[in-house]
Amino acid sequence: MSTDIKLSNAQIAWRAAQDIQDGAYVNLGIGFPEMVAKFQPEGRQAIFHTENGVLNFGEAPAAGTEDWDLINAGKKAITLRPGAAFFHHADSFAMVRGGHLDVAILGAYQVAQNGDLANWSTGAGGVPAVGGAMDLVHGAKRVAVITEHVTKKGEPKLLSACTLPLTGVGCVTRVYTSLAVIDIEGGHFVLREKLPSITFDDLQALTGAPLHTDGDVADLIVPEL
Amino acid sequence: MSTDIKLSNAQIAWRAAQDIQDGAYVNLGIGFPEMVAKFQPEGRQAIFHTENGVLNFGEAPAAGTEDWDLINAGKKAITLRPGAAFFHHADSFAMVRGGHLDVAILGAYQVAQNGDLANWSTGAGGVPAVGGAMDLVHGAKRVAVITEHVTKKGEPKLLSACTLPLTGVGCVTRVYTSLAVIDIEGGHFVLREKLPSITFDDLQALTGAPLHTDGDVADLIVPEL
Amino acid sequence: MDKTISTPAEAVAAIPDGASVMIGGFGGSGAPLELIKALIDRFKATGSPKNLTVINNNTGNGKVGLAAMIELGMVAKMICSFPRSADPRAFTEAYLAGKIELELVPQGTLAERIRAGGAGIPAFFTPTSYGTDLANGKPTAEFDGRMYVQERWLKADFALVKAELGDALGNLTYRKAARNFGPVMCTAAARTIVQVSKIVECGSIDPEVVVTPGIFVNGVVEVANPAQEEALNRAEESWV
Amino acid sequence: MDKTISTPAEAVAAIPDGASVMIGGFGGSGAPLELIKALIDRFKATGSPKNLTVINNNTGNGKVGLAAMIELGMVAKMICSFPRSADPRAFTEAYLAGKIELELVPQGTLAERIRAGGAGIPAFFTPTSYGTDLANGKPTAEFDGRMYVQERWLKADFALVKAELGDALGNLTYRKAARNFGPVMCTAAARTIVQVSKIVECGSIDPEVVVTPGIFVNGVVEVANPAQEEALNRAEESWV
Repeated sequence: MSTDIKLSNAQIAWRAAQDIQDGAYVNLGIGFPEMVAKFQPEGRQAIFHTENGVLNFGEAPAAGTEDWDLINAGKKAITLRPGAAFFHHADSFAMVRGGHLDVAILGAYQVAQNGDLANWSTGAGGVPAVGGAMDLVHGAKRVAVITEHVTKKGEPKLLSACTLPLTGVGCVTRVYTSLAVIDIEGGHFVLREKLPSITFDDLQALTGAPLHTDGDVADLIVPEL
Repeated sequence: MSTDIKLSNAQIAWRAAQDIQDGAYVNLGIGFPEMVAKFQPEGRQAIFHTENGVLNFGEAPAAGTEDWDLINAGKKAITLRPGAAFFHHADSFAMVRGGHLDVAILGAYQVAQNGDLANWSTGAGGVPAVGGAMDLVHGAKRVAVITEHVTKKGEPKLLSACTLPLTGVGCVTRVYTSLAVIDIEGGHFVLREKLPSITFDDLQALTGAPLHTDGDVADLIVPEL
Repeated sequence: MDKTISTPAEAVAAIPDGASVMIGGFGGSGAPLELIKALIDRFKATGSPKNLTVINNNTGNGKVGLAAMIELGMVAKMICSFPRSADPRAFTEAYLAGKIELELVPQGTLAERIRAGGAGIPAFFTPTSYGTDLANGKPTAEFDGRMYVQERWLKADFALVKAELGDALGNLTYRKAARNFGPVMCTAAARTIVQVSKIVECGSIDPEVVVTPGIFVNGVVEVANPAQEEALNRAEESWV
Repeated sequence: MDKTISTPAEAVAAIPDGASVMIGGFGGSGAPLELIKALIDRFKATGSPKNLTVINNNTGNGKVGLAAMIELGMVAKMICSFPRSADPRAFTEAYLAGKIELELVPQGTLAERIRAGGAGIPAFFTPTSYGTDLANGKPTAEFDGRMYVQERWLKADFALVKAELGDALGNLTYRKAARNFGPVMCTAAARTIVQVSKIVECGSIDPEVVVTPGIFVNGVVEVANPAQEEALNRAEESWV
């Protein structure tokens, strides 16, 4: 059993980006998920939403040209694309909670086979912080997670039940990991794609709940990035 | 007992207008209450709100110059004053329900001594219509009524309890009638002003619940209009 | 992505019998008359759509717009606050004849229910209508010593809205008090169709002045110089 | 009526010990730094205001703005969604030392609770936080087969907000994403004080582009060229 060969964060983000349709309204969680925006397939243009009241923002400005009134939820400077709009925070979360976003892509500490997500608290004391994650998981039409398949200690992040405090119940429908693409259907993990270099059994051993299949499991093929 | 001498609608509206402070945010019900706007005392400028999304509107435009996208809740053409604002209907009623209006002045079929108001339905079949009245009575800091003291048939409109369907419970605090100015306090009608030409006893006879006094009853003096 | 649609007829083609339809406007101000006209023309030609549930503050005026839809028998139910107008005959006659159902909702509650529908709030509490006949059968609760009525969100299959400028992404501005129910209705329908006086290039509406961001809009059709209900009624026009 | 105030010091002079204060901004974007600075100067000179409950999305960054208020011990309780930042030491240390109370609220729920406070909605239902620790002790209800959490409105004694243009009636526009919590906070406080980059004549803000109508604003003070928290932190400024 080996996890020597696995996708980089950029490659996981690339794979997640392939499932975003042209014209989709998308919210990317702060940190790692923001990377998904870089890998939109040619000919497709998603419209990105940020919790703090901007639709249709673009890339980061050049260093030194930042306008600190124009930031994203991660407090990073952004730019606008043509057809952008500003709105206040209650309207922004009306978009989120009201089901107007097509996709939200979030990071995870743990994902359970019933779609439960834990991504806001390690339960270990310190200062708790939740931000917009609990809203996003109950708002977007499709809630996907991108994550390493296992923790830094090698423990499964995909589990039969989360042990950490939940962000949302039964909300995740697809997980893009460093080893596989897994759907959550009917309370099960359904394996859709895996790295050709890992066997089903090895992948199962790294996963904390049974992996089901439903037809062929495709090879997870991503470019060098 | 005589109601031969009584205030005209314009005079009732004039009296109500004297209690509106400079800078007050005011909603005037459609129809008769709209007349209050004409009688703002010299040196005072109220800011008028209309349910359909305008703050700080002014008088009607000259006939033939109407813009039918610029109307009030009564669907009459209006003009704007400097410092006006447009907003959508939910924001407009956030102003109403959220307690941001200083005064709402409404018409009435009946007012009860506990402040109950009936002004939306005669209960007689036909097509019921409520509009914004039920929102206004629970939103404005002060809800006042302007009305004839009695119905066209001579029956009291100020009652111990309303017999018509209610618009709101315990919401009215002052009633300006064609004969008197009456506060509602502690579940009672408290007479503040009456026409000098009518005696207390005659006024009581035209009123469907006891009139209380709390100190002097002033003369209700209004100009010819 | 381009949300523009060529004609009002095309814009309303997918509305089926039995649909719930939010129609913007407060009286004639903001009424999307050309979209309504296209719906009426379709009904006259095909018999559909009918049995509609229409959400609008009013019930039309005269013989054009929503009043014409009602007089033609396209509307099974109205959800509104004020079914009266200068010439309310279409609704009054249908209602008194038992041909149309009425759900009467206080105006602020109507606006807030629609806003809640768009914002993912299934229910909320309001002081409005407490203790009145319009609260009959609704849950009530006390907060901080005051009584409130629980109201449910309101959503629709379609929204037909009139705006002023629109771009291909569906970003909108409105004109004066014609804004009224438009912005909230755009948020609360499964499919929102907007007629605008002018379609402009993406980026030409300042992001600061967008009133309805395009995320709430599915289709935009240009209707230059839209008709005003008040003017049509003064000219005694009839679409019936 | 003229709502203009001459100086930030005068604008915040009436905020007493123990007040609840909504402070606009998302991180530094929209933070009313000059109003906060005036509050801090007053506290340093007089020892007041203290024991404040502050409502803000975050808890400050570095040693300026809200972080400085916390480090100086002016804040007894924070209601926020995300008490982290690039340099969160002020809050982290106070929190871990038990010197400050924290009410953690999901960001969308925070915005909606404030909006509800301003809109006269004492409680509403949201799917957010259902089944999580943050819903502990809150009523839940099922609507249309889905579970929701009941949340209460949030109001404050004061709101301190940063906007872009303002007039004497309190009409406001904002600048870019600095809008964030400003418009809803303006509606939810008993007294709303706004610093604007420029006070303009009544009538010079187009009624179509007013974001916050003046009915929600009590005082407007001009602060030309307002500071940016990010710039102050990069310059390692300290207000402590």
